[in-house]
Amino acid sequence: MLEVENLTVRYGRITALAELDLAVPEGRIVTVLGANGAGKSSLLKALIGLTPIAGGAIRWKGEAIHRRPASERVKAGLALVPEGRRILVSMTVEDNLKVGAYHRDDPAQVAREIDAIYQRFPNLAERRFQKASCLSGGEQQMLAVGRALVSGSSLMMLDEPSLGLSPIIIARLFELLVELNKGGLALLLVEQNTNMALSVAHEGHVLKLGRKIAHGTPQQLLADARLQEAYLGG
Amino acid sequence: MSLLALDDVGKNFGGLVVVKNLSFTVEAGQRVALIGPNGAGKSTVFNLITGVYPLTSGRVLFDGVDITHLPMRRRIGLGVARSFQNIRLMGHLSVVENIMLGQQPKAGGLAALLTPYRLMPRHRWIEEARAALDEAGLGAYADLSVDSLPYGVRKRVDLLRAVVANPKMLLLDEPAAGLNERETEDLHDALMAIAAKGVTLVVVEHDMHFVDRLCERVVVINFGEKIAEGTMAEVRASPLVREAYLGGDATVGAGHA
Amino acid sequence: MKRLGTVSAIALLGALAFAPAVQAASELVIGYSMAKTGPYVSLANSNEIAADMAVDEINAKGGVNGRKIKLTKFDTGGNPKDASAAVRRFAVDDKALAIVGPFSSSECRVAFPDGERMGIVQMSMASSAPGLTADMSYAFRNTVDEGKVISDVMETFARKKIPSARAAIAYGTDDAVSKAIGTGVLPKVFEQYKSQVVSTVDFSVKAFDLSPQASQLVQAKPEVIGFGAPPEMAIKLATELQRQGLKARMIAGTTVADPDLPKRMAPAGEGFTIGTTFFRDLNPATKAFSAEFEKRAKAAGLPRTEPSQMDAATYDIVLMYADALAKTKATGDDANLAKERTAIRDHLAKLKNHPMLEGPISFGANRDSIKPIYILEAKQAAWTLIDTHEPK
Amino acid sequence: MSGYGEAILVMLAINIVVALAGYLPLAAGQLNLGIAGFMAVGGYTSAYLTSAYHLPMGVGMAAGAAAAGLLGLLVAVPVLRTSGIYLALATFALGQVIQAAFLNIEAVGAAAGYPVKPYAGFTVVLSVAFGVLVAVLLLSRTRFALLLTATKNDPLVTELFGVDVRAIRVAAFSLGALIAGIGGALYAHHYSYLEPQNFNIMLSVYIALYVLLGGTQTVAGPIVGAAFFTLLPELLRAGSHWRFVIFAVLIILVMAVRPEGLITGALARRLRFGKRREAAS
Amino acid sequence: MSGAVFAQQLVNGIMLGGIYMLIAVAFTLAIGVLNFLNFSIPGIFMVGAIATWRALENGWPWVGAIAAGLLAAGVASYLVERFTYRWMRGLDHEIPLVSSLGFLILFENLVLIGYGSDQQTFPALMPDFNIRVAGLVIGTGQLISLVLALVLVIAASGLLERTRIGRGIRAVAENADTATILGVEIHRVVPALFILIGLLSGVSGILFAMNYLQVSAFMGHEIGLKGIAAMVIGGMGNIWGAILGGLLIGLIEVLSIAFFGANRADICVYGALLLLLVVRPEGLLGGSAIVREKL
Repeated sequence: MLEVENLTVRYGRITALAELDLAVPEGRIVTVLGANGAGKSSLLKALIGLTPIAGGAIRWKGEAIHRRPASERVKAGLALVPEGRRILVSMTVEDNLKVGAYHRDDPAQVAREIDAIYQRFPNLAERRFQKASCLSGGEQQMLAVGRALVSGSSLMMLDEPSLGLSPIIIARLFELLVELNKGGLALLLVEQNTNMALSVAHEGHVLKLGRKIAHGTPQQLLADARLQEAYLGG
Repeated sequence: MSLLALDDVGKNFGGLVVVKNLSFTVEAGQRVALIGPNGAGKSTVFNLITGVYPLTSGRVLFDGVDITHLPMRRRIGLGVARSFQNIRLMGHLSVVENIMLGQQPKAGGLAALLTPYRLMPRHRWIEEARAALDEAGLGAYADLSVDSLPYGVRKRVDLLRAVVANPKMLLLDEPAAGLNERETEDLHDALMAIAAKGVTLVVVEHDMHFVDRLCERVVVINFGEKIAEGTMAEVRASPLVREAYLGGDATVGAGHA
Repeated sequence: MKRLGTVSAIALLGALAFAPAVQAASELVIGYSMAKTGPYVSLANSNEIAADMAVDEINAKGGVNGRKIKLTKFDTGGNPKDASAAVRRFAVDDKALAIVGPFSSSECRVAFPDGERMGIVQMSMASSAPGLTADMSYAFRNTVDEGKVISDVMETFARKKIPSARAAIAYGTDDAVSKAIGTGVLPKVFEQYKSQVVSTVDFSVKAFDLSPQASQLVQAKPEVIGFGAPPEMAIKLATELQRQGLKARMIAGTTVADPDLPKRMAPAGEGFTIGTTFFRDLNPATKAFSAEFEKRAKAAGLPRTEPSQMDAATYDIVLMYADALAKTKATGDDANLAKERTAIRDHLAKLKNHPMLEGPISFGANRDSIKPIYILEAKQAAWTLIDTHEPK
Repeated sequence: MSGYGEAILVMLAINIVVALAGYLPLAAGQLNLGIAGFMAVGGYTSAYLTSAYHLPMGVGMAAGAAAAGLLGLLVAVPVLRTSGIYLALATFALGQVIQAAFLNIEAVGAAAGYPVKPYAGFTVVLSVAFGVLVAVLLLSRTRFALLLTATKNDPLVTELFGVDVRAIRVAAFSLGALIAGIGGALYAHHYSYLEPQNFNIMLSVYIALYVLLGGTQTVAGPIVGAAFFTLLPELLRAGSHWRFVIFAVLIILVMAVRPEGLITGALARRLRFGKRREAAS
Repeated sequence: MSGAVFAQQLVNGIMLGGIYMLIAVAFTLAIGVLNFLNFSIPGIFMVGAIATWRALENGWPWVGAIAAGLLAAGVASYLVERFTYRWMRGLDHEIPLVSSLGFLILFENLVLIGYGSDQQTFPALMPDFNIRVAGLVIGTGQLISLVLALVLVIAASGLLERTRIGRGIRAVAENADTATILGVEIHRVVPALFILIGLLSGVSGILFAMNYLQVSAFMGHEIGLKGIAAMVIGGMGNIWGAILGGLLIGLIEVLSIAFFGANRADICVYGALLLLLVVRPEGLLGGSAIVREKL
């Protein structure tokens, strides 16, 4: 469904990502692992269109989209849950969800989906008309996921969703991700929380300093010394 | 007496607890790493030590002085200097001028403030700054705008700017992030040289290999709490640390600790 | 880039510093400081037509002392600093014998001391702030004291028995002329004519909303309102008074002498009475002047084609200069320039009842002109002459 | 030199002084939209002391500068609690209040204006302006200037190098006010007449434009900006009333092409460094 | 001052406040969403009024003339976006400010060349356009503009609160990057906002002309400065704050003229602004303005 070929991203003279190949097939969970500065966030920003790419190609359902603006990519079915969640704290919970559905022209269906999200997350329903700034970290993460859901995406990309969350909330979050995936949603999961990510993913890639150093199934990667090296050093 | 002591330090942002009951000490001349997963509160600890944020609870002592309520600039005057995670060089100043900003804690005084040093090409500030750049092998960049420098060079200038203040303690926020292996190696050597002059180093870093080689002692925090302390080997062996980094029950990478 | 900048800046300065100081020796040069841009443009840019008309007439008759008159012009934009630059250019570079203008009181305040230092006559066609020419000798104004004008209006009211027992004062507080009329002139005139001042209101001359002032006037119910401010404010106050339902006659001096005013404030301005120094239908000369002016104004595409009091004053200033040049036998030669400029001053200062377009003109102790005052009343969107006061 | 040329040079000199007054706070990142107010304080103080008490003009000017600087210091402390756009608006309000205050002070003529007796001619104005320029140039060679730039660039990091950023800001603001006072005094004594209406918001705005258009990173910036605003309308005089239209279009274009101003620090450095490299080779 | 006159003065103040509101809202939208102190707003205000006046002079019907005025204001505002904000997004906040001033000078001088500096008489919609109740005179035009101002502001606020583009604008206001990844088209939302700002300024200018029966090249100056004061007093970026600020400035101005004279009105109005900025920079209704940056 999503194919990335030879992708290179540079900031000025710094190469954040070098010649990366990666694919997310329909309905699968793919995880990208690596320490800080490995280029994971740059990958997601390039995919959604926030960062221009310096080389390579991004194909979505067979079509090259790397020259399209972010808004069109979202419309085509890509959604990003950014690092740090980036909730719009000056807006209400409900408005955050509605902005998530910004490009959609079927308000009735959107309203139904928002109701479904409230059923799934009763905490959000309680605070639907309050400013999002009053949500806890876990609730904000749920809202960010909910916001990506109502965009009607078929691929959800998550950037470090477990960051700053307590273990219980992380566990709940991953349960949710698995459930969403069973409903047919493909996931591209960028994580430092390696074990958690590998426990849900179908396959994983390990990045170090912008380059892919390992790729395989979770079992293969867990057995691979290069994974631990990427985190805790030699 | 320890050079730096954090005593039961806590920090909340609104309702969010970022640092909780954190205590650790750093002895003069030591090289200590502060590590932990992303979002664990490491940079916040630096900001609490330098006074960017006020503490919610607890105390910070530096060189025997309680600095908990001192304004930022006074703490710097006592001998604390730091580098920045996202390099914070002054884009409107040249490289040598950035270094001269680093001299500020020891320049002092109204007369120093109003000396038209730029009309005196032999002025000791300029000489010193250039000498420091030359020594670091950055002399060729002295008169360029920092915006035009490659990333690695900017990182080194950022570090050098903190060093020229002659601090007693240097706080380094991810000094190796984004550097390639060669540059990381150079950085290691440079930091060892600084430490050899008696400067205490406190490092926040994700590159564990780098930390292992540089630091004698490691403090690990997660969710703002200290979860382990000791040598790198001791810390690696801690199940709490493995869980913090790798999540779940740590069954990863047998034999590598 | 920087060096380029420096070089071009120096070149530019050079060009400015040694700007045209050349003219044909056979001409007599008069400077004209005009406000063709800036805040006074619509009052001041028609002055140029009157000045050109005067020069054309003089030169058509063979000029003065066998030489043609040449008007050299400088646009001050109504800015005092530029008015000062204009004096310097006329006096030093253009070797002018005298200067027409500047226009506004603010410009005169700055330009008059310059002219005094350089020893060259200036004569303003519009400035009417009190006391501007005191302590000077080269500064002239072809305008009359507002106290005299407004007193003449009240005189006419007394003669014609127009009710004026209850009076009010409305004036602009942040403009020198307006404030002088409101705080100095009007109280004195009303006292002189036994009118009781029942209310005094002030406003900023930049204000657009005069409702609070109008409300105060409505409460005081005056029969006559003495007004001191530019014409725009007269329109605003008249409109607002009508809105709040007060019927009182407004009176004013030359500050509002705009030929189009009755049209612009109709119907609110009915009965508005002013004193001015020019009326187009006074006699054959003024009619001929107005016709020619109208032709030229139309050709120039100006929005207003009827000559104003300032246009007539400008025309007369040029003619007075021509007369002075002739009487003092001015040559415009460099060697005699200072002497000839002073001779012009002395000649003008002695003028008594000199017949001009506006009527007989004399200069008083402070070199402000003394001339007839025409009392005009707004009736059905036009000025009508109701009285004339010859100078005593 | 021609009379017109002298007049333009005087205008340029005064404009450079007030541009420098706007430059000092802007170099520290403060947009002062009340410069005209400080000019008024300097001008009126000097005019009053020399006219009412017959003090020598030099003393009057110094007193005017001191008065403006002192007022700057007094307002800097509360006003500099705000920053960015809030500071710009606070100084805008301050300028309006000062102008309105002078409209109410009868001792200096209120709305009628105030004639000023001692006359500062071409030489005096140019010498004083030159003195101010030299002083600012010297200042720009000091560590104070370095800290100004650093404060604007990144106040937090500057503070982390032991700098009392607030003191630097207050000093920059007050020094700017003091120089504005000198500019006001020069205006008063050269043009021999003051009226509150001269010192309106548009004057402050234009002064800010001088600096922003020229560039806030070097002393050359405000000078080039002041020259641009003083000389360009004169050069465009031939175009009569179109000149301000052309002028406005140029402002828009210059800001679009060089948003950091005509002269930037990087440009100045490149020139200097370029020269050194040429010399070395 | 008698009770009746005081009541009339209160009415005068509220009506004047109604005039300030719309322009304060235009300023507040530019500041709140784009952090842009848009000095071209007084120019756009003037362009709207002048275009309407020209159209009426040329014999257009009222509806057509007003439409022409709005069109001109919208186009003018779009030009400002195109040549200032779009080129300079993300630079120091003073920079688009300079360019917007350039546009103010441009608009004013173009009108000056076309129609002179004279204040031009704007035709009255009807001869006596006033309501007289219990001795109070209430200008119908002003009342309409007050009501219309409230309606327009409620509509604008509704637009921001309830519509898709409104949510997009608010999302951009809070964080342009986040808005982008949510699929908001910044390159459409921002021009749309500028056109909205232009229309509000234009309506304000036209209502002003209908009330005070005058237009001129510099008509935007005084009202623009007061509009900025109103915006700040209410709280920058807060639409309801602009309404409150507009009313307060109107009342302060009228009452200080009535009690202390016109001379002191500016001291009162701008003194209040200065005091507020020192004591409570975020304004009466604004949220906390100063957020410490993150290292």
